[in-house]
Amino acid sequence: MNLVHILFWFLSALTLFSALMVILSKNPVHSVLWLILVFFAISGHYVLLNAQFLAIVNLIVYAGAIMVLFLFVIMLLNLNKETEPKKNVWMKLAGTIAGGCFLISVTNVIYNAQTSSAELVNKTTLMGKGSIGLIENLGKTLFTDYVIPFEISSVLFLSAMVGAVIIGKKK
Amino acid sequence: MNNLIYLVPLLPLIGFLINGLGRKHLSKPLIATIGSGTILLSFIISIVLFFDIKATGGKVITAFTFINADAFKIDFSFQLDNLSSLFLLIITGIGFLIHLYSAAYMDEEKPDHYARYFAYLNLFVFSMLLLVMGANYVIMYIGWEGVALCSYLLIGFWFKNDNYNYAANKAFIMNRVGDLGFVLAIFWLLTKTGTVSFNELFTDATLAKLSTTDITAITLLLFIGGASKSAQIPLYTWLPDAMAGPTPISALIHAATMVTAGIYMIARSNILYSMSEVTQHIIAILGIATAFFSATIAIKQNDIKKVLAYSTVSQLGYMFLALGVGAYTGAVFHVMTHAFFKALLFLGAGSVIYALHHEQDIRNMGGLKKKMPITHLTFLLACLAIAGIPPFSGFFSKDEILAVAFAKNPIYWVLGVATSILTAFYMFRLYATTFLGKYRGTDEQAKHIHESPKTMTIPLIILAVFSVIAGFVGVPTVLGGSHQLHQYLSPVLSAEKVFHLEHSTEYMLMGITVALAVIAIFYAINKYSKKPELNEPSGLGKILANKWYVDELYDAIIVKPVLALGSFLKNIIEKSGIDALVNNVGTFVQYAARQLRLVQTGQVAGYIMMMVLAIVVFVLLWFYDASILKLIGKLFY
Amino acid sequence: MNAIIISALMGVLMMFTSIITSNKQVIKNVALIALLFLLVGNIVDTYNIFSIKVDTKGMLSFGKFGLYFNTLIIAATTIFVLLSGNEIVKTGDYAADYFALIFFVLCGIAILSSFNNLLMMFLGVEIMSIPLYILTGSAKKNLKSNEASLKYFLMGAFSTGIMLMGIALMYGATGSFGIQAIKLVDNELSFTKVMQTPLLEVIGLLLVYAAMLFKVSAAPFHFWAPDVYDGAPSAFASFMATIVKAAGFIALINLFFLKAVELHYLWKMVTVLVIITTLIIGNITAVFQQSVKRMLAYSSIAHAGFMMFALYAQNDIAKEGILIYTVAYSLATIGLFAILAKMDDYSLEGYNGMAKTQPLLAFANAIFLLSLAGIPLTVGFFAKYYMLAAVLKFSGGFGLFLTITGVVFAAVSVYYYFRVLQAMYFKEGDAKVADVTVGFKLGLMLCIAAIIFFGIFPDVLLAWFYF
Amino acid sequence: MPIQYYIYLALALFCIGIVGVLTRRNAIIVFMCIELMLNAVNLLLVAFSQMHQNAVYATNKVTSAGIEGQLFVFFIMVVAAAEVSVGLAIIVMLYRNTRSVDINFLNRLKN
Amino acid sequence: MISVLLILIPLIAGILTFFIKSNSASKQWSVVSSLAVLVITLLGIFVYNKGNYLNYDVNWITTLGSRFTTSMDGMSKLLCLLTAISFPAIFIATYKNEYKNASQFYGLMLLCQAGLMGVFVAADALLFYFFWELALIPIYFLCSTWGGEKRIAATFKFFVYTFLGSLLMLIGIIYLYYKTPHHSFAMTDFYALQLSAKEQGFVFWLFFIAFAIKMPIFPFHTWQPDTYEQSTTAATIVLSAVMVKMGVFAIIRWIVPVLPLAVSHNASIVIILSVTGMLYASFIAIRQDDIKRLIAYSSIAHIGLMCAAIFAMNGIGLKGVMLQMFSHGINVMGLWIVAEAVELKTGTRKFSELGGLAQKMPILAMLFLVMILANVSLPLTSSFVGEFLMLGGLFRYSMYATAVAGICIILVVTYSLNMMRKMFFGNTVSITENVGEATNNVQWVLAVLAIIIIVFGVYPQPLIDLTRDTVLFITGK
Repeated sequence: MNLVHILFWFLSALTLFSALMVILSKNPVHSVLWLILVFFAISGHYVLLNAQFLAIVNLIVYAGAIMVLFLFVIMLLNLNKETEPKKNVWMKLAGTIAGGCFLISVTNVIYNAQTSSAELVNKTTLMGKGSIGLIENLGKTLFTDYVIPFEISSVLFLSAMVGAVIIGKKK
Repeated sequence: MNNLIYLVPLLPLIGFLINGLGRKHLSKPLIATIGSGTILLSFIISIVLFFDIKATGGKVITAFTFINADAFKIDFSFQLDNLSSLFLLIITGIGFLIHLYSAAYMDEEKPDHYARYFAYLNLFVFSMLLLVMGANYVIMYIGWEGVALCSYLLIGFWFKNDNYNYAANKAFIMNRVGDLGFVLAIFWLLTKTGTVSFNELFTDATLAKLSTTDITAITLLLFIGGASKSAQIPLYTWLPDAMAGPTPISALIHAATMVTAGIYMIARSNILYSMSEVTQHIIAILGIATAFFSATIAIKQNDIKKVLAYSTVSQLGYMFLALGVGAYTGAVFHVMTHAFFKALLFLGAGSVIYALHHEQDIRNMGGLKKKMPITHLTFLLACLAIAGIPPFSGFFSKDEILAVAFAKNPIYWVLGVATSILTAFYMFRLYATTFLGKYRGTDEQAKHIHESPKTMTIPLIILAVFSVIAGFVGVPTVLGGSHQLHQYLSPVLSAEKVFHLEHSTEYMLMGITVALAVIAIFYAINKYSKKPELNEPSGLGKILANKWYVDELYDAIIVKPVLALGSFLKNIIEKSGIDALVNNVGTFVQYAARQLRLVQTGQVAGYIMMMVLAIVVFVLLWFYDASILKLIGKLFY
Repeated sequence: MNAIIISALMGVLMMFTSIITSNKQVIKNVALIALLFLLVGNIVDTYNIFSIKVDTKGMLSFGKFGLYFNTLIIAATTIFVLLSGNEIVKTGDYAADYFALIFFVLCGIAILSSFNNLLMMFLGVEIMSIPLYILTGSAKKNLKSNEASLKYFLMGAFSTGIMLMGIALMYGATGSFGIQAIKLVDNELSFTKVMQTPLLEVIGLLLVYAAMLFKVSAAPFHFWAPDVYDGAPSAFASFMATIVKAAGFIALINLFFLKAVELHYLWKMVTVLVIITTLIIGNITAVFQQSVKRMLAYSSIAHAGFMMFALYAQNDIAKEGILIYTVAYSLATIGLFAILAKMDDYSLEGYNGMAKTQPLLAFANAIFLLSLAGIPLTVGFFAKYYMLAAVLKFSGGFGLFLTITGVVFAAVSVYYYFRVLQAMYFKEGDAKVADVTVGFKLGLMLCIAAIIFFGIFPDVLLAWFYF
Repeated sequence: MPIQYYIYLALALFCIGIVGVLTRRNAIIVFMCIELMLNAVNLLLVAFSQMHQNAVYATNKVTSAGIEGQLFVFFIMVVAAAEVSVGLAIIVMLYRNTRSVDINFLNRLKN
Repeated sequence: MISVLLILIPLIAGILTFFIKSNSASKQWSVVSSLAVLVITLLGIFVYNKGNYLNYDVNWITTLGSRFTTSMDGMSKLLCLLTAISFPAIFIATYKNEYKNASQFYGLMLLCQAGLMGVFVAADALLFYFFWELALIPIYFLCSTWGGEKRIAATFKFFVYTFLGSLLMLIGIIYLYYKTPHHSFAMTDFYALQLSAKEQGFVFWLFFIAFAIKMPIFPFHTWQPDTYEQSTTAATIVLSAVMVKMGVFAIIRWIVPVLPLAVSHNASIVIILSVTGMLYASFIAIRQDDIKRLIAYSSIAHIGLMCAAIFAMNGIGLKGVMLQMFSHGINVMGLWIVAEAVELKTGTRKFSELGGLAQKMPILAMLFLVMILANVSLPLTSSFVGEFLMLGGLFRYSMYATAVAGICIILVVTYSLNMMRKMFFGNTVSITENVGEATNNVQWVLAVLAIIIIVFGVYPQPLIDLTRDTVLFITGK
């Protein structure tokens, strides 16, 4: 077990634990903070996977921008208390079971994929090597092969912008 | 000559149309003239045709193709031969007399009803002529139903009275039972032989296509038709009820002509019937049973027309007995003589009823002998004729039947004689109660009693003459005659069975019959002329007076169950069954709609959970239940 | 490519219109002109008269089918704006922006009709969806509208997550986002073979399928639809229920009608299940609705069930069928919603006696309802006809069973459509309808004429996109 | 690393997100859980990207195989950002009207 | 060409009628148009009765392989004649009735006529389906707009029922369409199909259920009494005199020649159903107290026999069926007109509340009697010939079925005469005390119908000859 493995397991555990804490925390602010931790952990994974640029972007966009926005809204709406009333236990249980079912059924399929159909045998990720995660390569591809989606996503932003304005304005 | 044949049925039809359409505009005398005149013309033509046929033999003429559909080729054609021309004479002759009689009898009716009456009557004659002139079973069937219709219309002529309407319905419905048999027989014949025309059917080649079973079935089915029309057990109950119609109708339709249609039909099919022993036995047994059974009922009836009605049923039973034992000529002979004397009886009764202002209960009559001499005399002659007293016509025809019955099976004869005795008894009971003794009505009523007008009495006289002499066309060899009728009909009734009885036996049989009848007559006159039976009968008498409760029995075993079934189907099966099933589908959909609506809880978490679960189900279906899917798939592939 | 570019540009144009003028009628008219421009732009593209050529690196491919579909969608939108334009501008203070969003939606639809790559599909779906979240919530003071908006948004975002997971798994299996890379190897049914299919890909596809089923509101992913259509302003509800739904189908068809995707027997099984559930839920639940608007929402689910027939059939007839279904369904539903928006009372009782107070509107409603019910002489019949024909083309399998189920529920659908008809024509009442302009009436007549004309001479339509 | 580790990890994260969506009633938290799901996808995509890279890396060190996976992550982030802006706007709007962000109270529309 | 005119005239006239404001003008307009159709029908049958005059063929939906093909064979002619007679008869007989929104009423009636004519002349399955529905929609509106209290629910049941049936038929049509070599809907192509017994089996049921609902055959009949009872008589006449014949017609036209194997295979089931239905309906009819319901059940019984006779599959039965379609149409039309006249005069349809009408309306009574007699298939009415041939045909298939069917001959008399008795005979009651004779229009129409009944009862051969080509074709197959 080398460092990569140790880091992988550590980050995985951290991710899952933080994620669990996101949904278990009573206080929304805590949830946000736990979520930010998740993002950090995932960024760690990205670094392990040699996707450095994404790791940075993830931190900037998600942990930096998006989560701050969340925090901001929570503060704005004054929800930073443990105000959430008790949700029906049965609903919680049912929700957990449904999610669990999903997890089990899908992972079981994946498990099958590696055992009976041998689809995933010997498929490993390249750790810490390769250059596709570099900003240079990504940028080149983005502005050559992926220029169309890139341009088109501007429409998306436009509409989101318009929308946010329409919805967000007080009147 | 051929065109004359068309005229025979056509004239009554024209009369029907004129009277029917012009009923608002024609005067009564004109109506009567048209009504009777057309029949008279038909009668005259019938006479001409009769002699023509006698000279040249039978013929078939085709008016047009009635139905020509694949294997069904049915011509609208008439067959005029010895048998049918004889019937033509009876129908138009007696028909004319009854028209004449009706002119006076129905005088009280308003002109439009008067016209309606004559129109119906003409239509009846037309139908009856179709029936006997038809050259195939289908045309016969047309007439067959036509007479049933006219019978229905005329029984219910006074439609304000609901009982009459019931009787009319009953007559039609019971006739329909027979019609079903008839029509099935037609199909059977058509299916097996491809023809229903008499000439083609009654050839050896065609008959060879029929197996014994076929013949038995066909003859039995036809017999059902005959039995319903001619009021045989078990389909006779309509006839007594049919007396609801005006009395001339009873005379014409329910005594002289229509009810003999069954006999005519079987006589016409004699070749078929002779080929089936089974059917013949059944006919004979049912015939004699009817004869005896209805005679017993007649004993205790108090309605003058009811007595005659049961008497008619009884006499028809005789005729069927004759048919059953193969004495077709005898049957036709009796039809003929019966037509005269029974028409006479009814008309006489009508005369009485007319005189007594629609009083029909003999218990309220009596002593009419002096007030209505012509009616009385003619009625007496008719009674003697029906009782079988020589030399009146009834004697000859009845004797012939009894003789053949004896030859076939003495039991038939015994019952026949018993019936004959009963006949004599009840006829003279009727006679005595009506004409002899003292008048039992009020004096006021008595003053108004008078003999009927000429238009009524003349037919009575003519019929009386025929009742007396008609028998002489069939004087048997044993009495020195040559039985002209037999000779005349032999070309048509080729399947006639000839029995040879010892002359001594025949004499003996005649003697016994006549003697017993005479005793019965005297007993009856003696018993009833002085002290008529006015009280309600009891014991057996009550049962007889109530007609053995057959109507009640039918009501219980047929009418009520049918109605109950109808109600059951209507109220239970239709409403709570099929309709409810259909409606329940709707209700279920609505119920399901209300329940399914509740799934839409408005809770986002719930919705999402459903989505997640659906995905889980998809995944499971896909990956883990291939074998189950295979199974389901097999069902649809 | 024309449609994508022009619609995006027109969207921007609309945004600027609000700066120039605040007159709502002008805005509406500008939007109409822009739509016509877009329509023309797309048509010239269809016939290769003038088309902007951009190297899309295989991410988009413009086939006739997609272009025809765009034309129909844009035409339907034009009619929608024609009929409901006044309702749109009345919804809130941002008339021009609403139109801008509609154009962005059209842009998304244009992408969906031509994507060749899962990334483009994802973007298309999002470009289409995000404006819709906003439009749903555009009646800002209306709590129902707010609620609908949030529900739609949360569930939409969730389904996006599902779709992305699917795409990721597919990517893992194939190493590409191109849809040509999708391959399901085996057509035959056997347990071992099922297990040998590329499982990651299959499960990915299943997840994408589920997410797209959400967009077309097929059961059991339909739950958002009644609530959202009910809560959204009528005009936008009609837009979502018709045009957007059809776009969902176009995406599904693009995804699943590939020659390479010899879709699996089991896949059909899943589809049959979805179809039947959709038909049952859509039709049965609609039966008891008291609000016509909500009834129409359920009816739109039911129609999704019918349109799913095309997915089952996966043949050319199905493609044509989807087109004609889009026309039939959109025309009728847009019309119904347009009239509905003029009503005071959305409940069934509100329609009582409409035939007397507003004969033309009642007649139009009747024709729309008959068309939705699939009665001949209306184009709705041919829509249903095509769906049945598509499934029956390769008889066997569940085809017959499916079609019979379909028609049984079509008969059920008559039940709720005709309740409206009965209310309008056979019941006494005093239906209150806001004043309608001559233009509105003309628009309705245009719709009626189109429905009946295409219903009698569908050849005009069919010959056009017969391929 | 074997790819299935990443798959399991991503799925687990994804399912935690789902469970969160299903169990929480605060709209913002629900939304955050959705973001969690998206991040799971991102992680998975990057992992797959590296897996595809790995398949050719041994023979071609400068290959860009698998790069589309990472680019896709970009776009997901873009969309997520857009969604967040719209979503939060909606939540704020709702809060203004109802003084609550509890999705359990979103039941005016039902049946 | 004539076949197209038969559709176009009522169609155009009907559409135009909607725009006529005046009630009386719309009445006159529709009478004129329907008489024009009658004249053209007669011309088509007697004068221009050769193929080119009657047939028409033009491109319609090329892409689907459907053509606007119409043709008229004997059976079509017979039914077109029936349709052509019935509409003027209805219009004239009910001329005095004032309908609310008369122009709509007459417009819908004429549209309905167009649909009916179309059904009878269509020689293309899709076209047939179109007209099948075109006939249904107007009648739905007719029945729902004008009529009794519960009309909406009743006619709705009718509509959903028939609509479901026709959709099933549509599946069948599409299925057959794909079996034709060049994917067409042409009748001739359908006739040329050679399907396996299994395929024929389920296509048969798809078609049969549609037609069985329309006819209606037990147990699909429950819509009928309710609808007849609740709708206005004019609509009822269209329904029962002509529209139910669509089902019978369609079986002969679209099932029998296309799916011969299935027909012979399923004949016994269908015949058992039909005959059961006959008995069932007859028994229920005995217990009915409502004129309209009684006629409805009676009609079910008659139609049952027609259906059974078709499935006996022989020329005799088929000819009988075609004849009976015509004569039952005429006959039942007469019955309805009387029912309407009586209801109009007395305000009730319950015959237990009536009585003695024969005194008050003697002419109507006579004419009704003719109708009743035709209803019981008395010889020398045209129904007799039809029924005789049908029973004869059925007899060749099964004696027992015929015998059971024959029981209905008895039952039909029972309830028909009972109705006659209760309504017209007996003494007058308070309701009927002051009733006058029916209008002249009613009398004239009934008289004409009675003449038709009797003329074709005495001389049915022209009608039988008319059906020859159709039957020859079917039996030849």
